[in-house]
Amino acid sequence: MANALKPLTPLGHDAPQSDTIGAITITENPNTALASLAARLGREAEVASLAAAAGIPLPGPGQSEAAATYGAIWLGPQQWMVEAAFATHEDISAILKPIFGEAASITEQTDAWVRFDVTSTTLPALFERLCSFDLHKAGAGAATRTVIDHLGCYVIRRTDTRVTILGPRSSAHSLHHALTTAAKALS
Amino acid sequence: MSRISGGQIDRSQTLRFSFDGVSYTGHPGDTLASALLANNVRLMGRSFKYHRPRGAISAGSEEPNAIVELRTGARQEPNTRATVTELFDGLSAQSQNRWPSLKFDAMAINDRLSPFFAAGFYYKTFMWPAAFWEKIYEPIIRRAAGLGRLSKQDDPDAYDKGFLHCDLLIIGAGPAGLSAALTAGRAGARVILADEDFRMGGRLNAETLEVGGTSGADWAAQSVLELASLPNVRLLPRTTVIGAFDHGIYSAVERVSDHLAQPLPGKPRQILWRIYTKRTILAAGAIERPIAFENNDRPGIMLAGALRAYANRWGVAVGEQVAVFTNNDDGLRTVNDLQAKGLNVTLIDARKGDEVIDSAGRLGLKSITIRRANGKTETIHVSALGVSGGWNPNLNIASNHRGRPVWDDTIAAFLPAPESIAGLTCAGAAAGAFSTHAALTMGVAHAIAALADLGVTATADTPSAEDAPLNLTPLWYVHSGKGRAWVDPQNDVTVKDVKLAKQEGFVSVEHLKRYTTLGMATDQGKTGNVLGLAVMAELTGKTIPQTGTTIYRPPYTPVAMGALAGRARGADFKPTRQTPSHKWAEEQGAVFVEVGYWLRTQWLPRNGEPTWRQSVDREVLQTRKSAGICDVTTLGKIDIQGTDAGAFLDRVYANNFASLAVGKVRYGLMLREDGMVMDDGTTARMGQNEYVMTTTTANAVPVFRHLEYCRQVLWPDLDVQLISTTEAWAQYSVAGPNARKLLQKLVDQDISDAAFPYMACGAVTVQGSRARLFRISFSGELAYEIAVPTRYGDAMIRALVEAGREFDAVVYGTEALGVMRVEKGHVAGNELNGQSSALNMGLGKMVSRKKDAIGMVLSQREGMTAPNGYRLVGVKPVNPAESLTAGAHFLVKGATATADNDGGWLTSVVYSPHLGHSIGLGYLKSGDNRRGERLRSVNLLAKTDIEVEIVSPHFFDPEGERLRG
Amino acid sequence: MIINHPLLGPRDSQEFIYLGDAALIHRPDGMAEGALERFVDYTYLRDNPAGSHRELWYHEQGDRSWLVVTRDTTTHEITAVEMARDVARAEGRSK
Amino acid sequence: MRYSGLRVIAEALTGHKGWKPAWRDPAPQASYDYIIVGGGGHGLATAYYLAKEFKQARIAVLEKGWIGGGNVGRNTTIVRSNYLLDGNEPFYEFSMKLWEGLEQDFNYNAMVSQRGIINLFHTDAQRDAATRRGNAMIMHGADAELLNKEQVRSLYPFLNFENARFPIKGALMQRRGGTVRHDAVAWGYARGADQRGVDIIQNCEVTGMRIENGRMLGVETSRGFIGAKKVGVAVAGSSSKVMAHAGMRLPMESHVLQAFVSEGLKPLIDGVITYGAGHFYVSQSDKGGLVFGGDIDGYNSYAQRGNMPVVEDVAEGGMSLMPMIGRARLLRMWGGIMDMSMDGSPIIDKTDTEGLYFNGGWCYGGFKATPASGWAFAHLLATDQPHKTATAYRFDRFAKGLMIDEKGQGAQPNLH
Repeated sequence: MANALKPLTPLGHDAPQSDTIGAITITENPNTALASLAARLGREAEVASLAAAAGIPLPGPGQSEAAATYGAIWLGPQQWMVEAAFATHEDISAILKPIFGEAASITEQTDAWVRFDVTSTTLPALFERLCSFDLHKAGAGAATRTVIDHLGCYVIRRTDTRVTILGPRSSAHSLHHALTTAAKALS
Repeated sequence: MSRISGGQIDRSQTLRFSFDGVSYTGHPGDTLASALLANNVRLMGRSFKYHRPRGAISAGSEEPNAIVELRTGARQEPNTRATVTELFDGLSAQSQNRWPSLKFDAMAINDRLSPFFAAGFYYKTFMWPAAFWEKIYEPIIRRAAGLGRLSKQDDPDAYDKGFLHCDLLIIGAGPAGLSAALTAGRAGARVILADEDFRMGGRLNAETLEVGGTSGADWAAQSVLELASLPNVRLLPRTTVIGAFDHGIYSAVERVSDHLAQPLPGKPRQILWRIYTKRTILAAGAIERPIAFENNDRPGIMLAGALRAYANRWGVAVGEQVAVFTNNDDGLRTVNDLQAKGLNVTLIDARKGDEVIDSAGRLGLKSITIRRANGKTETIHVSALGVSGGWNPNLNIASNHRGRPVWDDTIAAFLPAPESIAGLTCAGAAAGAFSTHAALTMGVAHAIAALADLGVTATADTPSAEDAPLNLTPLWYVHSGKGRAWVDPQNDVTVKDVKLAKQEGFVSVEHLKRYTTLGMATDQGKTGNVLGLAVMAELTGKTIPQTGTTIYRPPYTPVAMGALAGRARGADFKPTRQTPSHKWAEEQGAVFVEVGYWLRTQWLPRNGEPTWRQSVDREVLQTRKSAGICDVTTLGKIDIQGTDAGAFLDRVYANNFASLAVGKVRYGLMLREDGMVMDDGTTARMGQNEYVMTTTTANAVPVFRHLEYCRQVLWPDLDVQLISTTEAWAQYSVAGPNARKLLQKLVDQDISDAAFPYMACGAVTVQGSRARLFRISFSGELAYEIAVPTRYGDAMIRALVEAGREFDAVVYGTEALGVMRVEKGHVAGNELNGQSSALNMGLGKMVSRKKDAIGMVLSQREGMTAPNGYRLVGVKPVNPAESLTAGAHFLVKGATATADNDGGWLTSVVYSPHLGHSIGLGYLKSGDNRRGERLRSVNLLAKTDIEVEIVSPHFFDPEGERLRG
Repeated sequence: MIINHPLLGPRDSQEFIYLGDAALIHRPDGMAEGALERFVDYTYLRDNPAGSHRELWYHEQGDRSWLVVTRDTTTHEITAVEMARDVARAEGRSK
Repeated sequence: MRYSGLRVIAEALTGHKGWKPAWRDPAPQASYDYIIVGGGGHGLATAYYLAKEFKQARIAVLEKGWIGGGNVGRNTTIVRSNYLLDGNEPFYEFSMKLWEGLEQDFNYNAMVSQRGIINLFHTDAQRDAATRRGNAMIMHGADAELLNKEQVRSLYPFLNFENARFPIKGALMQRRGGTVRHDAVAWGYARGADQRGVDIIQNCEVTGMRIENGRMLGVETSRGFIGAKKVGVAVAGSSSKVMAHAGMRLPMESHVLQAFVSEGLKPLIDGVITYGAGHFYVSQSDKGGLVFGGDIDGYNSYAQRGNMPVVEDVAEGGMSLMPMIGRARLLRMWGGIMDMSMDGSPIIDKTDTEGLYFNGGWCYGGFKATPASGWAFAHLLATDQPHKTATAYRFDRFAKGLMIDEKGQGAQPNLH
């Protein structure tokens, strides 16, 4: 539906911010819609098959997975964060609810998070200065929640050279400061 | 010039530096100590108590004497060891704890008066008159005490933290550490090799010994090159592992920039690494110990191994005429190496009965007196004396978990207790294996064993090296005249002090330490502890292990506070949370206030409002008169779904929730299991199995944690799912008589009282975009809370302000919010203090006893239901011109201000522009029976005492007609 | 400390919040006879052993699971980590 | 032997030959009237006051290791009486008054130094709470002042007033607060008790309690059975272990609290400073070390050692409050085991076993409480009546809903 209200990115701009520091690029990415998906008690199998039918991957603990339309990140036991393009899925929970009916609890999460995509050929060296998530070991698909400068964040290894960080939206500036400071210390 | 040939310094480059204002030169590879010695400077400091002249006794981090103030200005670093300070061009250092100068220190008078300053003397005097302690004695003591000076300026450098993971951590890059690293590295394991020195190799750099047919130093250099070429090996020079913590976590400090004049732009001064490892090999070598004899503390008297190290590694001769006093064969190495360098060396071998019994030289060693086995004494002129009483395995880290070291008679030293730290083994000199051959083979063997545990196979390849025994015959201190023989040089603890401690019953090693301050100096007794223990053992006729052991706590060497704090300082101490209206509010010149990590608008001054009160009064009056808008996004929002969500709420809230209809909101009171109020807020039923709970801003996280606990631990089979949506929605309160008119301009659906009555909730659209609407009120006005996805929050506040223009609506901040809630008698933070029950808050009736909700049972305890307990009351000054103070206490008229008469206190106070005077909420004993009573509100801190009247907490619209309007 | 999460493997304990003795699983029935006495005991008294201790930890900065960790309070050695929900069920908790 | 300046001079001139042991090293007798279990500050103070103030005899103190080796020897040496609640403040003020006369009383210089303590506040709510507390303190006969930002600045100009994440708004000051040389407190009480005939028996661990039909007969120890009419247990940190010998479960958990000292520095900080926006408090010892601490590690522990997260948390607080300490170095850290009680307040009470008395649950408050705790426990042991300042420290306060919860955290020990 046409939207009268003009959105702002988490860093408070009309357009996403991108910083390149040495070999590291940190880009704000507001183009993903997010919703949490949690299986209702006793309906886990049903949720699995409905998800499969709808092309929604349900990765295991510590993992993320991308499919054609949807991607997903494991949040906790029987709970996932479903990703889709914001342009087509702004009202993502309204789209997902009919798929799962009463078999799952679905909650919009899109604007609860700031998403930074970090690209670099030296990601492990950067993350050594940020958190205890060991990117030397964690290959593409690995995803976890951990702490970066006192902030609880999801770190998702998309590829060898690209990581997505989901952090609390209200602290977008603090998180951005932490990321750029670490990048500068390495450059 | 006492530079001699050889050494691992780059003579092609010259570095300029200064000490106490005098300029000198040195070379890359020098430490401050080696460069000073190369310039014939032996006097580097003064001792703590007696201000005795002191020079370096070691060539490592165990140094107790040669500590200086390094750098100047804001970067000044007190108590810095010259022996491990890597020389850089422009280095500037000052001696410390002396006045007026190092050579002429007035405080050296203490040395003359030393008999009066025996161990523990201060416990026995300075008691009369009592008042003199703070006024006279202590200020003098404090001024005299302390070592170096802090600049009192903010540290200008940045510090980083980091996290490393490995299979095998090796601490120390001497022969054992290097051979272990080569073995594990070649086998493909993830290895971290850390060494505190800027040049890896350990003692090999200080010796003339051969490894695999080449010089030890060259073998070390080649090994480091090979390790650097292995992608699975991480070399950390200039890195001190400071302690072993639980489950294979080690903490290490990397000195990234301390060898530079100042850090490069963007770079930290140091990095605190948290290392997660599966196995650890401690190969930290051994620390030589002295033999105590009279005046054994003069500049020029050193540990024999250090004297050798300065000659071999740094090409420095501390003197032409040198003596060596040893009780073991390692001391003989010093004799041989120095003679090979062309120095004239006298050997005093204690094993032959020869002893050094005294020394002379006011500011530096001039001569020593020797007593030969045959009893003859002679005095010889020397400017350097090397002393070796044996070597103590450097087991520091291995005892961090309080595992007691075990005594070994063959080396007369403590060995690390086996299994003292899970996953850690000790190799080489740290394990008491002193020959190079033993160190190399042990390093290899421990690496193979550690990797075998991890299922990795490694192969042994050990180079050849010397395997000479130590041949030590213990000698701890020389029995001779009346003079003082130093055990702990920095703290000036002498053999006499140990004797006195024994005489007064401070025999336990912990008592000895605390009474004499033995081992409490900046070197933490690395050189002196075992010696002190040995002296006590001899005095008590016990063995050393019977007398006690010494274990070490982290950190291994002192650590800069900045490194432990990392980036978290100043404005970056904690993250900042911004509300969706932050950008707009900034443009309006809003005043912000910290609420937890949040920054909230406190008030919005308009031009011509010189005081905050005027702004807040306007915001309140205008809201009550027309309409006001407030960002309430910071309240916690928790999405609760599932077929048992209603039953779940009925257990976590004290009041009834089962009956809440879809599309309705209800106020909920949450108790802790101990019956006190934990939190409050509203919960809206958005659908059959879908609720949205709001919490106070402060308790959003604890409440969420509590709900997860309830659903996972207490009632695991309830079908309930939770997720926080606090940040997903930008939520604004719109309050006041015109609130509906204002909102209706933006909301596409009918929000008339009929269509959207008080306490209704539901999904709506704002000019087409998704939103949630709740008809709830904190202000007591007709009010709504409207929520839109956060990215639209900025646009929404602008839209609301625009829509409100025709009503002259205001945006109000937390101050006005507070005024209006006190006017309505709503409890908030100051009342929700964790010490108050529902009954205290006047909400006792909300606690249903018909269901088993958390906190219900214990809230019924006699002490919490006593009629004379605290009750929430409203308070107003009898004289409207007088203002109340939060925190003031209640007294009845005529009562003295004593605890027995204390009636309670004012929790919250505001100025009510609506009533035109100050009002407050308070907790008053038996408060609900005391309406209309006149009491005094007394603030003894500000010496105010005003008459107040106790009234209903509901100052404004008690019947609540306005919010239903 | 390192807590070996049953689903996520070894995690730094800094990601967790500690609550206390896992006996807290056994919340008494508030409607039963003698509930007050049982609640006083449940809420306030602890074995507080020097040795093996079963305790509740919450993975707040992780997957938000409550865990039952068996840890020696004298050495900090951890010998077992279980999902609290499974333990609670196994010990008779349900709705 | 009496200590004095003259004595020190005389001994100095005669080679310190005359100094006698500070306390005897007696073998345990078959039985005593009073056995105090625990040779820490509280146990030694109890024995001292039992003998001196309550004129009791046949007293022994049993210590499993060396006296003063528990929390009295591993704390941050702060003394203060700036408590809020009626159950606590009279007791801690009584303790403060005893500190003020202690050294002359037991003839030992424990360096009681009242250089003042400030508790900083950073929000209006904290200021309101400080006002409430300050008034309560004065009403209980203690001293308190509310300082504004500029008054704080004039005392400690090096605090972070600019560019602070949580700006300093003011402080609650107690000028009579300060520090005491902690080891000397144990030694002074031990010496004073010993001089009054108390047997201080070290390396004597209590391994059991002999109780017959509800009556205490004595204690089994590593040095054999020792009979006693009354047994007082003051073993903070090990309370649950020892009271388990009497079949008791206690309302407390044992937690590790780390403390820290920096290298010696020339004078920087005169009094005690407590940060209101982070876990950090600091003072400077007469020897020159910055003595500081923060929060407990937060998990049950008897290990007397902690982990890095708390160390880093404390350092972050310190650097945020006083950025000048970045180049000061942490020299040593240690851990003490606290009895963390269910409401953050202690217990000094009889038990259901006749002749068995308990003193514990001090949380962080143990050191500053030492004199009053000893006095009040001695009072209870000698008279079977609680001392008037300690009437609230009862076991049954939890059953009755009369908790003394200064922090309002409820029944979770690691939050107090």
